Amino acid sequence: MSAHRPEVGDRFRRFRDRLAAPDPRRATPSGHDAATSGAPADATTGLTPRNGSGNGSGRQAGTVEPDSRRPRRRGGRRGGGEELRVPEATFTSYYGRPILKAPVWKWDIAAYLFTGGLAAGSSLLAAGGQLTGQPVLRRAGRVTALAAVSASAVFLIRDLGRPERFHHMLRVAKPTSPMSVGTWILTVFGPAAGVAAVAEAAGWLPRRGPLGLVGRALPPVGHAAGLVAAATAPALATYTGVLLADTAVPSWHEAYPELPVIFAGSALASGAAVGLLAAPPAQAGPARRMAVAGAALELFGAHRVETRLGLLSEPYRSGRPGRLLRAARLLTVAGAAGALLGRRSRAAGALAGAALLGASVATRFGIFYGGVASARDPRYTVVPQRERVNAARTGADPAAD
Amino acid sequence: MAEAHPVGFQWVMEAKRRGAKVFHVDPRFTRTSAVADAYLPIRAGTDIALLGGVVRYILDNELDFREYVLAYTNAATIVSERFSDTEDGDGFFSGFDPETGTYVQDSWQYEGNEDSSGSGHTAKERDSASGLEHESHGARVDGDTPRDETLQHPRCVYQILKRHFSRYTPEMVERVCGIPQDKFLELAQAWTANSGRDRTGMLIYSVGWTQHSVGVQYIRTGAIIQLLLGNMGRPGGGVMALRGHASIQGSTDIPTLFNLLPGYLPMPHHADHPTFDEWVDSIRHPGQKGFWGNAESFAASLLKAYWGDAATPENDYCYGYLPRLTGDHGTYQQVLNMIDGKIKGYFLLGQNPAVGSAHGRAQRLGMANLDWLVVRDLFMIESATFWQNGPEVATGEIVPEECRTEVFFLPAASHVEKEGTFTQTQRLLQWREKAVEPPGDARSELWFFYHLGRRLREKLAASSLPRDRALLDLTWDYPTHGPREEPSAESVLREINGYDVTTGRPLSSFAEARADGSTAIGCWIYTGVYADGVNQAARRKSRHEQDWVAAEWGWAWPANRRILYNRASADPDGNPWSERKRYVWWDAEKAEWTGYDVPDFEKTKPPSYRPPAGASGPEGIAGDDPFVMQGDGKGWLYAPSGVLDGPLPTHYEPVESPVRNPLYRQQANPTRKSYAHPVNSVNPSPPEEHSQVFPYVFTVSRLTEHHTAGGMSRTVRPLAELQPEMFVEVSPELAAEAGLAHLGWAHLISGRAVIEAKVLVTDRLTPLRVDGRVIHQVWVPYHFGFEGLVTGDSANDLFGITLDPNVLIQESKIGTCDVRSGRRPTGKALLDLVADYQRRAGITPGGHAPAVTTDQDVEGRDGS
Amino acid sequence: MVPDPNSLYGPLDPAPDAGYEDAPPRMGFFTDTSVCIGCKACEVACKEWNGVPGSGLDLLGMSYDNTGALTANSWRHVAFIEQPRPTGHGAAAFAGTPTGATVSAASAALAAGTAGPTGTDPGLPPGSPSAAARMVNGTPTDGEPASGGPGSRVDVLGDPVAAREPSAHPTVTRDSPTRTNGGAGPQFLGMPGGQPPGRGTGVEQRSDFRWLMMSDVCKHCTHAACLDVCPTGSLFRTEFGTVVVQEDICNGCGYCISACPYGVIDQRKDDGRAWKCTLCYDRLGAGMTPACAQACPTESIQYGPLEELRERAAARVQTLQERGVPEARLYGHDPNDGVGGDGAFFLLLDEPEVYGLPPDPVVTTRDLPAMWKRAGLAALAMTAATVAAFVVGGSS
Amino acid sequence: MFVGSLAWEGVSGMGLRTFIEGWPVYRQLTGTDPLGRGAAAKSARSAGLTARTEAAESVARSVCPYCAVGCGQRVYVADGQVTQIEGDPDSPISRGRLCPKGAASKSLVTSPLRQTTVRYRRPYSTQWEDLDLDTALDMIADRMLAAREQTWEDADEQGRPLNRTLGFASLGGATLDNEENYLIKKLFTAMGALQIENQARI
Repeated sequence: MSAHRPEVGDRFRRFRDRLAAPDPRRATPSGHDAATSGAPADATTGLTPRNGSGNGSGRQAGTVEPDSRRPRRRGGRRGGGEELRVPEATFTSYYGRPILKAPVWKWDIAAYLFTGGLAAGSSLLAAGGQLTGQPVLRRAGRVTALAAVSASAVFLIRDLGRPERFHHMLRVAKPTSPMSVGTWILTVFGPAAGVAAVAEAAGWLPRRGPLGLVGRALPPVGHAAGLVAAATAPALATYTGVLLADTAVPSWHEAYPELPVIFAGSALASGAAVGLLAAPPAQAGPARRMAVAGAALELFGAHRVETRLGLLSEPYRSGRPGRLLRAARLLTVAGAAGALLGRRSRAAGALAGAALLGASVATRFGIFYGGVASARDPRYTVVPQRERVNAARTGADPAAD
Repeated sequence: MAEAHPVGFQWVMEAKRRGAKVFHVDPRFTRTSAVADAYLPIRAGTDIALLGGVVRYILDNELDFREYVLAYTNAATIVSERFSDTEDGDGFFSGFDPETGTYVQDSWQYEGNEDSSGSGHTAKERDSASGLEHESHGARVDGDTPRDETLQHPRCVYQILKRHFSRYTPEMVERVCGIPQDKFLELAQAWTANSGRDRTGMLIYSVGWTQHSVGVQYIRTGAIIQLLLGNMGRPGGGVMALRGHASIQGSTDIPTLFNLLPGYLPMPHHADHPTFDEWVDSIRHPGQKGFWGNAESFAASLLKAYWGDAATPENDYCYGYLPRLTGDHGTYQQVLNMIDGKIKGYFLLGQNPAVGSAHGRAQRLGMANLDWLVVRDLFMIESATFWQNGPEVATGEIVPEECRTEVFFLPAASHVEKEGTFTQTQRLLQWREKAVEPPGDARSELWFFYHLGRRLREKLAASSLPRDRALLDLTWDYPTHGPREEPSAESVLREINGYDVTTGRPLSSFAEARADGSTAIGCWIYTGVYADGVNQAARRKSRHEQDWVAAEWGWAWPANRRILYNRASADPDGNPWSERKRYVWWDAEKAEWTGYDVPDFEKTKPPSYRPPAGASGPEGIAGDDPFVMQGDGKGWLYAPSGVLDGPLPTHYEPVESPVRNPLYRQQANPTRKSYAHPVNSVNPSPPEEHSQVFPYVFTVSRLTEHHTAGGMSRTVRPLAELQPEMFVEVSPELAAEAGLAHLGWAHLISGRAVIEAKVLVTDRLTPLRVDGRVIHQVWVPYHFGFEGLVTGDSANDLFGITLDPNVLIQESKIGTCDVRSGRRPTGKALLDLVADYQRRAGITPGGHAPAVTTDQDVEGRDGS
Repeated sequence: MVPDPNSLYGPLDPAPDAGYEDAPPRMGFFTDTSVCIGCKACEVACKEWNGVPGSGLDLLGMSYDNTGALTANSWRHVAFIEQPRPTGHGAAAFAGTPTGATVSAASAALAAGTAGPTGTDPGLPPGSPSAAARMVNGTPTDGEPASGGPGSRVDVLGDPVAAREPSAHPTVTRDSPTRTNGGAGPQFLGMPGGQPPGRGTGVEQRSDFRWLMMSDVCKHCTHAACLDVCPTGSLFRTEFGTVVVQEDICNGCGYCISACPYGVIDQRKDDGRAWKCTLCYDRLGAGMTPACAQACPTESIQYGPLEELRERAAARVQTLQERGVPEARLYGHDPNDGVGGDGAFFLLLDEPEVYGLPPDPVVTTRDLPAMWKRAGLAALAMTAATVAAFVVGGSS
Repeated sequence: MFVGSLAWEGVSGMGLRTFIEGWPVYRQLTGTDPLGRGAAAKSARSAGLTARTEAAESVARSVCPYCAVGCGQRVYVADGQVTQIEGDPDSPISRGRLCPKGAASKSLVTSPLRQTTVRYRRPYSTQWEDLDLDTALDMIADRMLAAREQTWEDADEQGRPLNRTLGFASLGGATLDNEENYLIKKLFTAMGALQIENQARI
């Protein structure tokens, strides 16, 4: 990206911080809007706060849409009336209608984010187990990977408007389309994970006869397939970050540096969780370390998107996404702690694993719905862009103040 | 115009692009206002006051195009000393007969012509809507009327005009119309500054001007301005009616109207026209100048076209077959007669009066009291289902099981399923080719009426009754084609055009019409449309391949002339007024008129021609008299006859108005046509009591997205979804006063009905300050009814029936009402609500407002 | 063939970039809202030609807009904005009439809550009333001093700087806090407050008014995110430089919908596929004008080679500004903007967001290389973490 | 899977080589469109797309049926069906443009709500029934003659001819052709029917 591109989020955060300083709790409901409506101009030009309609509209906005009214007025669409932590910025739009079309993806895409990550994480776990000779981890990883990648396929196809045309995904290979890239990753990963998992069935096959031959051939084939799956797994886990970020959805797009990190961490943690659940404490050492690493990445990334993006962090902190991400944080911390502290207890390990899986689910859904919320409210589209335009018009770089 | 005629409006935008200034005067801020340079909100029904203000502005500042006015209008003509003006009569001209509520026009005549009034007593003419025949046919005017070319004579038209409009000051415009003075002055300045030798201005109107009890006079006022400014007969000038239906002009030229025969020949009146000669003489006024002198040829040729071989000079071309008027047989009289059980059958041909006509309840009640009703339409419209789904069924006024009317619904062919000509708003005939066969039982009207006529004739074939001769002798032998035996529209067009009876050769000009029975012409003004046996209306030479007049696209009556009276585009000597506005001029070298258009003048009559004494007909028109249909060849600033409610326009309040006429003690048009019928009523207006029961003014008009009564738009999904619900537009101020909420419900109550609508509270409407009072106006679209994809109450239900005296068109652009929040009651409660309002307003069934109000209380009013 | 260095961002001729050798000139729309009369012929003509299904029969109360937005079932959308603001030329519409406070803001706020079942997803969800109310003021702009610079066309209120002569009528002073929103506060429920009409002090009177109309359409971006993210190649660039959904390919994955920075493309519920303006690709191939542009009575929608349209548009803006319409500005014309310029661009009379357009859209794929880089780093970290997890601790 | 993905393009059964060459990924790799944005992604349907007006069997020059501006229309027909109605660019009146109503003309004439059969409502009935067109015509003719007979007026009290019936009336004509109005007026006048009106009075 070009160096001179203004950092919308940063600028807004600083602006907000400065704004919040004298009156962090927004004492008067009628004041906050006026302050915000004038503020962009202050921030960009240093002029005195605008008078006239600016103040007027501020008052009006305050009267028109007090926060307490929001839930009723907007129905349940925005996920409840939790108080916003960022004062509403004055912005304009066409009858307040969203400028963007919110993602039409349903919950199954959020679920896929989880299962895809789980598949990736668990196939890494399996490969680790495979290479370090820990069959419990290997088997659990491989089976989970197949189950997760199968579920992923179901979720992905289910979500299509025309499910019977799912194979059209294979018409093209477009590096510009994370979904196309993902398709091809899944095309490699899926069969590999499948073969690797099937190879686990070798032990159940009769020793003799044609099936015996298969049984003998399976382990090496599974070995190779497991490595192929593991090799593509990191891509599978992280491309979904790009999948969300490569959209016009404001809170997804601006979070593009973090999303792959969060998703990588979340995938690692969920894969590790499988190990924690499947393996006795004695064999779960790698899983514990994976869990901690994953949790660290996830927590770091999630913290960044919740704080770095200024206005665009807001959807991640409010409403349902906020609750989900807070739950994810708690579960992640609990899971990581459990993994570290519960070295001796199978139950503790399993609990930690469950917590991490739950955390991963919550993270994915939180990120998913946070983005959706940002697309539904024109404020998140207009305000950052308007700031950018105003900055360009005045020639000032507000980020440099 | 942008609302109702968007494609025509492209030319306004084109003009604007080239720097023209667009003014828009409307009670509400419309799509037109949005792109106009100036918007003037006006109180509905006060246009004459506004235009009168412009006339006064022109005259006071001597901004008229004097050379044009002197030469081409009757400004210099001296009017009888018996004439007295509204200035002296408190709203009345001389000659009013309170008994009949009409004028005797003798005193309005030019000096020396007092006894040759075209109409004399006008009561009869009002009933038969025939007053205007004298305007279009020209009043009897002697060859030499006294004139004062200095315009100083106190009784010359110019001075009368000046006196008449002297009280239409900017202050008065503001008082009456609610238009601020500076805005008015801006309009007047722009209009006058853009007229003259080098520039012309155009005036465009539509039913916003016609649907009033003073509608004709609205247009008269516009015409006076355009004549004063020299904007008539010149390119970029004129008074243009934007008509609302594909061939409404055609259905006026070839009239499906009770008072006319094709080519504006009057339907004979039983008392005035017992014989052919009397009928013809009433049109041509023997001895009179102008082109109506040839009326006998047109009349004889029409009868010849109707009755062919049976029509001979000896039997006056079967003149005796024509039915005779005895009075008012107009559509509203018909409806009242239906309610009274006097009419048995009714045809509706692509028309939906249950929604589209004033007083919808009367329309539906009338139809419910017929023996039979034939509806021919594309869709199942409200007028076909009133007995089943109409609002009166809900109120119990119509009970299907008790409703006698036998209803035939016959599907009609659409415009692409038949061929024929439409005449559009500029008199241009355009032939439509047939694209596909109509579906199922759908048939064209041509098919229906041809075969109906055939069948009627078959059924009567053995009749020996004299009354059946007219039908049996009728020429009714049009060739048909195809398995459905569709009559040939071209053969009908050929008959309309006219032909030489002996050779069958199509005529090429109405100048070829003869009164000796050798020519048959279905509509003389259309002669030439089939010249040389070629369907001229089918011409489609691309605009890219011809000049801007585009004379080879379609065919305009008369004689493919695109601008009427275009002789006026040249000065009296025959030279263009200016190079910029050159259009038709005298080519001295070739000794003929030439130009871009077909000259509206005898081609070789030089500008210097002066008629010999006693000349009549076209011969009597001088070489510098451009208005060749007029008896004096002049444009009439002052109409000595022809207009029943006055020789000059006068502001009268609408019949239903919340305010007292600020100009005269006479409140409303004293000559308006009222019907004292129990179903009809008029809300009280000052000086009557109780006018405050209906404190608000409502006006109706079209939306771009819908067409008239909605039969062709509420049934069409891509249109229905663009305006899916009935609504009422109110100003914020009225919303506050009446407690209305945006997108909430309101109901509007008049003395006739109550309708409900969703509310749009919008800044586009404004209250007006009128004579010191604040007047609120609301606007409703009239497109909605109870059938179709989208439905709603019909705005026209609110109106009563009061007509303009000249043309019997109803006042349906303005009425008074009350506006209340919430939905209307239903069932009997609805009737109770209306009854309650009637009681409070003192409305008695069949009662109507007094015609004359000069003897009423005049308190709080000046100008008397 | 190596992709153009500006393949993802910056000025680009998109057709050659998409593999068309000898591509015809890039075709597009210039929509001049200053001559739009809001007749909606474009909406209907589009539906007739393209067989677009109905989009709901709901009165939205958004002035005369009952379409609400561009959706899969409305490929043209005419926006209507009522504003108690000066027109920049001509007289104040309601000067001298006994008006009270304006209601445009309150009505807009109420209309924001209307639902419009369009048969599409996400279609037309309800909006934010406060943002709707602000629409009538125009957008607060950068507040640059009126003294100079190219950005000084509008003052801090977004009003034209070229103030009209004070009217003889009691119009309202420019900085009156109640001028443009006067009664909007208490009148939120559509019950305009304020004083009885005609008895106001003058300050509450509304006099200025303008009614903006704009026919919106797919922008056919130079850098079309919808196209680039489409995983099936259903969305493709035509030889005319336009962006078209191939209905035989689309499988309804919905990615394009999230990617479009203008909120244009949308999904049909009963059909599952994504639909939008094709710029009448079939007609273009036959040398015909797109249906909307052909129908447009006032030449508000102009169709032609983009280069030519841009010149025409620049001239039009100049003309308007000379004629006292300083608020006229172009939108989407600049090849250096965030999407490399639009194939369908506009002349607007207010800030873009007033019309429901994003003020400064940037194609998401501009950052795609950086995104892939971050994903790669994250993947590496993931691999490293796994390796470490198994290697560092050894087998415990 | 690739085969499946290409099946919709209508190339199945044409051999593997054709499949591969028709596969957009192959075209991406070998052609001028490596990013799969345009040429490579174009489907067979898109490649074969033409304006349906091109395929029309006939084009009728017509006029818009709504208001009186008289905008030129071209009516495109294929298989006996109207496939498109749009403005006629040759028209000096409309220059090819149409308003929303005119632009909806195809929907008007092809509307599923259009009535295409005769419907009949008996006196006192609560419903419609079907009726043969020919029968309807005959019934109407009978009723006209009966009404005319019942209400015929030969002359006024003074013996002046009237030659008329006020027993039935007609409303409509402004949306009809001149030729139709001519026949309506001619027939009704010959029957002595005076009460013929249309929208021009309204």
